[in-house]
Amino acid sequence: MYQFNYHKPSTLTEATSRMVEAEEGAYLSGGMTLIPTLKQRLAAPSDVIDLSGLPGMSGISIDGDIVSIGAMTRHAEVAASDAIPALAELAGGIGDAHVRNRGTLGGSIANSDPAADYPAAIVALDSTVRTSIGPIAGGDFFTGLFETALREGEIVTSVDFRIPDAAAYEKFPNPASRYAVVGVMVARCGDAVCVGVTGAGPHAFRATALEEALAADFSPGAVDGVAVDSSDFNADIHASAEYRAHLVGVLTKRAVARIG
Amino acid sequence: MEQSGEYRIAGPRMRVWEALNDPAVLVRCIDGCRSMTPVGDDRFEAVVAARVGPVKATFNAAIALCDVEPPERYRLEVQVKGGVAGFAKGTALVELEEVTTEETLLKYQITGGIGGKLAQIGSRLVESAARKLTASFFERFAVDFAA
Amino acid sequence: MDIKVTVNGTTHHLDVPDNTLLVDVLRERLGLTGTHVGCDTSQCGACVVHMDGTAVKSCTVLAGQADGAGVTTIEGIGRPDDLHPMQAAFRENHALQCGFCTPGMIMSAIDMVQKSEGRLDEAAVRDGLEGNLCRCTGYHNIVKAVLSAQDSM
Amino acid sequence: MATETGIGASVKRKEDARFITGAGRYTDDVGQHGQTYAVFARSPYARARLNGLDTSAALATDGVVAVFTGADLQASEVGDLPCGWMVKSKDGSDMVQPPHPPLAVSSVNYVGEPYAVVIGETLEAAKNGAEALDPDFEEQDAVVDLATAAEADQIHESVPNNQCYDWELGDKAATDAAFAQAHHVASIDIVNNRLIPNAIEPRAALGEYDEASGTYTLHTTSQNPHLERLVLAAFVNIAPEARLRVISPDVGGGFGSKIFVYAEETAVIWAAGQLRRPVKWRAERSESFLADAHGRDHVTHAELALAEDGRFLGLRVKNKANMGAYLSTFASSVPTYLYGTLMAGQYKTPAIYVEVQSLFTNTAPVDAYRGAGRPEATYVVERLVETAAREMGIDPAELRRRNFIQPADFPYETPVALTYDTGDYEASLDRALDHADYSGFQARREASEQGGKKRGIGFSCYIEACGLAPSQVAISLGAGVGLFEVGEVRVDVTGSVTVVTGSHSHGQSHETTFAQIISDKLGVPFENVTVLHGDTGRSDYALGTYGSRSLAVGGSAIIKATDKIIAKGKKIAAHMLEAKEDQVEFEDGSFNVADSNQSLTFGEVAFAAYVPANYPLEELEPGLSEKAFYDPPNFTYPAGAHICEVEVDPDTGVVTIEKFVAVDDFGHVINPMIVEGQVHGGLAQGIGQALLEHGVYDDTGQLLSGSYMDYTMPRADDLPSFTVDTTVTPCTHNPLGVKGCGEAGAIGSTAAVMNAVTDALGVKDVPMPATSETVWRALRNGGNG
Repeated sequence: MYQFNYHKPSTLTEATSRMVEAEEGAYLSGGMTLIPTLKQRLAAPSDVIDLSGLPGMSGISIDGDIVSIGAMTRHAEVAASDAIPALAELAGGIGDAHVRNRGTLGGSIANSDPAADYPAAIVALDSTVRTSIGPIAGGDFFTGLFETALREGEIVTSVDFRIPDAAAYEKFPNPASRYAVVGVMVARCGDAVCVGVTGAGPHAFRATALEEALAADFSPGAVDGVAVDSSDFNADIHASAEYRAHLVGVLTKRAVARIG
Repeated sequence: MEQSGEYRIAGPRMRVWEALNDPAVLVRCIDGCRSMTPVGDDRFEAVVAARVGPVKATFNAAIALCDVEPPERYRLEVQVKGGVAGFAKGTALVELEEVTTEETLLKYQITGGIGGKLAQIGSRLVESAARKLTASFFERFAVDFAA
Repeated sequence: MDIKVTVNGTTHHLDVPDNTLLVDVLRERLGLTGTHVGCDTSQCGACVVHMDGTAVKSCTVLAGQADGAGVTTIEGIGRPDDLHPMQAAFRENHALQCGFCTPGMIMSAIDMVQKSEGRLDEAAVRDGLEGNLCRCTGYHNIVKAVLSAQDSM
Repeated sequence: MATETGIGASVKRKEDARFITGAGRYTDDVGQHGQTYAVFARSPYARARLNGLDTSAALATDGVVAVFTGADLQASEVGDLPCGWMVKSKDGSDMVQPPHPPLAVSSVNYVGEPYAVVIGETLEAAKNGAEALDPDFEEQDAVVDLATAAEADQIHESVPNNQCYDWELGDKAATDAAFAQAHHVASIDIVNNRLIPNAIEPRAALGEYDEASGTYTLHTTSQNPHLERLVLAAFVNIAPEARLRVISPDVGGGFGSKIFVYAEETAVIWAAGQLRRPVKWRAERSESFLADAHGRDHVTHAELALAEDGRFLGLRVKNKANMGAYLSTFASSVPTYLYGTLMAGQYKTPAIYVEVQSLFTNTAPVDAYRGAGRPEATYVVERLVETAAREMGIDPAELRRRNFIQPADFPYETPVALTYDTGDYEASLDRALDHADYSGFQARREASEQGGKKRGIGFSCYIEACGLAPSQVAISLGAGVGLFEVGEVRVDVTGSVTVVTGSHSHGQSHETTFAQIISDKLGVPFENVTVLHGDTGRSDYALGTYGSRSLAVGGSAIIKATDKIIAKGKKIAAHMLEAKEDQVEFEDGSFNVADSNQSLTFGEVAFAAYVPANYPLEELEPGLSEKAFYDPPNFTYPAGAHICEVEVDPDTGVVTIEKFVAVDDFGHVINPMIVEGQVHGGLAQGIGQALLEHGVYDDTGQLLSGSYMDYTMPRADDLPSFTVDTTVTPCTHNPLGVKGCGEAGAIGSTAAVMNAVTDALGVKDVPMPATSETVWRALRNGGNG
């Protein structure tokens, strides 16, 4: 690691001003991506700003049909919560036990890794990302490969999820890293069906063609014959774009079957 | 890694060509490009701060224009030394077709690769990242040109 | 920067560079070399310790993040004549060969058993060991050891 | 003496007490006052000229102590890294060995090849210095594809066609004649995928130089410290052996990858001498991926000729083997003498002809990895036999049975240079079929089909030549060193025993197994036996651990030394009891005079050995310490039957191992618990090769599977619990009747898995690893793999 100054601010204002003051700042939440990157010397921030000292950033609360999860809430805590079972299942499948003990919701989505699990839920569940500046609709949050709607210095503080009538998350893990080769969250809210896909493209997205087919007929069979456009899908030594597109269909069917 | 594509740009071919040869335009259109300095005939040195997620590195790039046939085509050879991160290299064949006097079709074919630590630990991201950089360049170029 | 960590019950006030990792505090500053480093991408799990009662990869925790925390390492859970039940189960079931992954494996397994409230079956143990690589044992005996320690812990 | 701690007992390990409490002492745990830190600068290019290297900025970096380049080592007459096994081509010419300087001088030939080492007061300073180096690389086209490497650009000036050798074994004419008479010929084209060893402990080295005495001490992660010392002394020219001590303390797994002498420890020990300060290096995992010698990597065409009744008539194998960019320490022997010689397998194939072309590419050097050549040979033979069985409509177990070498045939001379001493292959197969419930397979397959899944079963009846020795054979085949082993038994004054072995334990449990042998033979309590290893300062020249040889060769040396102890003890006892030497017998830990009640305990004799009050010194020396060098007359031949049953999800291509049965014949077993553990680990690596692991280079020679993010290591949830059992036909030519068990799992299992996968899919071949996408594609392509 290169040298940097470590800060652990105790207020949101202090955190954002540290970032503004820094020559090049980096927020640290769980550190599951940032610390390995620093160790490889693939980033050289002048200042690392640890968000774990900020008050009120951690925990899960329910208000009516809204589940609010603090940005610093560890994956393990979400996995153990029964507020939204599909979300708990998703969180329980992230990385490994140690990653879940350290990694956070806010850190995961702010990073917008194309293969992270949480983004599937952000786009599939009617969610609102709350930040140091203001709310961002979950559907608008991911804008590109490792890119989000967050502005310079903006900090995710919590995410509100609307509790769906039913939802399920199906993941096809990368055999080596256990990131999602493809992850699909299917959620039903009344007549609406949302299909959030992660791992397949440069960022998480909703598969609208699948949603339309499932809105008309919520059954695994409805997925057959829906073409998944793989033109901008990721490809690596583990899975081609074509295979990823195929998995989107398979996992969607499985999620639908589990919802019943 | 190979990519190709085309963009329609509202403008006469000669003007598009000139823009594509203008370091000031290129600096604006290459994501993270901090400077581009001519170092000889059709040769430039650029400093680019590249960022892919948590990975941030500043690269020195040597750029050479080859087989220049104004205003139809050139080949851009880019060699990037990224220090500890490794290196990147690429060739872009850029061709301009006159659609009308006021519209130009820009076609590109890119081949490239990366090496060192970036390839070793980031192979899953190479394709997507390259696609993103390319798209970003031509989109910015189209916008910049229109402006 | 100054940090305070309580490791295996002893509190240490240390002045470390800001870019220090917890594993380096343990190995280099405190001489606790039972915690090992086997990779640089946070995957092998040889460096697992408990921080405030939870298993973490100490190669992916900054010293600053551990400031004020209680840390338990392999050296802190049992001695040769007074083994922790998980250590005893590893020995009893031949759940180690070269021993390099073993400290991290044992620390992970203890956390797993403590959090499972006795509900672990073979599949759950295999799933729970996802973050720990072993190249010697094929995991067969590690799984046996964890299941058997579940009854003795 | 059958006891709870003697031969045959599953004694709990002595080693465990330190490993489970964090008290193990691995190389990286060793530190010295005033030590400096080494960081290697490595090529990011697969092939480039190194036209210059500006070290000035690196030297000016804060905390940098020194920078050494390839040219510096050359100027100091540091020798090249040698390959220890000469292989000759068909035409009788010697293999071609390109120069292999520890640090590249004027060209680099694989990604990760070191070209400089930066020494810093801290690790961070050394890293900063390494980043400040300014090399002038001129990239060249890399040669990556093994299949076309012979026709590609020439990598090394001295190596035409990139060919190391073009080797053959067997009778070509007889084999061709056999094929001419064949009723059926089965053929396969297969690739044995490149593997990256990945011992969980990364390699490390700590070099020290003592100016006063001129001696060097190197702590390093070696499987054979004596060989390391020999190479550093004789080839690298560090210092004569007497002034060079190599210590391998606890070593965290090796699997072959830590047998070799590498650039890093060479540069570290040399630099320690230059700087007169300790120099420490520990590989980061990223470096291990690039610069540990890889394994396997063959492209093979093979054919089996069969008679109408399924008898094997002939086998023809044409293989290309990847050496990587340079010849690693034992690389040349792996695809030849450890491969071609195993092509008879367990079968009476009368005519065999094997050709192997070894080629250089711009990839990391390839050398022995768990099994070394024998897994590759087994993969050829057992995939081919299964293919033939399917093509001829004969049950695969039955086809093997028809061709097995029978117990009455031993000793059996194969057409490929080996003489098997003993075995009972049918016994292992029968036992394995029972465990696998082979007769119930069809019902299970139908059940799977009803659930929308595909199920397959696959066999592998492997044999290996191991217990690597004998020197006489090995040297006649090109080995540059002997392959014996040394054992020393020191009986202490109070009757406890210290054993010094030249074998090294890095997971194999020598401290326990060897103590069991001694306890059993001498009647000394198990806890009073201590086994020392891994230090050239403690034991005579020895050859270390590889090729499943520790017990068969190293254990036998100890037995030989123990026999000498008993003989000496008899002399002492005879003297003390005033009996004739030939009247003294040793049994259950006491020396007894025949036909009398006179008896001395082992402890009493030991004490007397060191208190020679009235010895006839001309005939009887004081002391009770003996050593022996053991060199066996033949290899040992463990063999066994592995059966794998898989289920395939056709929607995703995911393969799940439903059952894995391994029945192995290791001869006598000293500690069944430890032997089972060795098998488990081998199976995980063999299954890993079949389904998960792959060292992938892109076509420019960049390693794409260069971290645990992309190289799929088998994890706990990738593997099943294994069914492991043994049959016993004792080895006929070593005193313990043992054969060796370390590699069997990795040798036998891979073919069993792939035979099961191809059976489930109904295809002839699927390339390894059979990843989900590979399998999914094979299904979509309707059986053409």
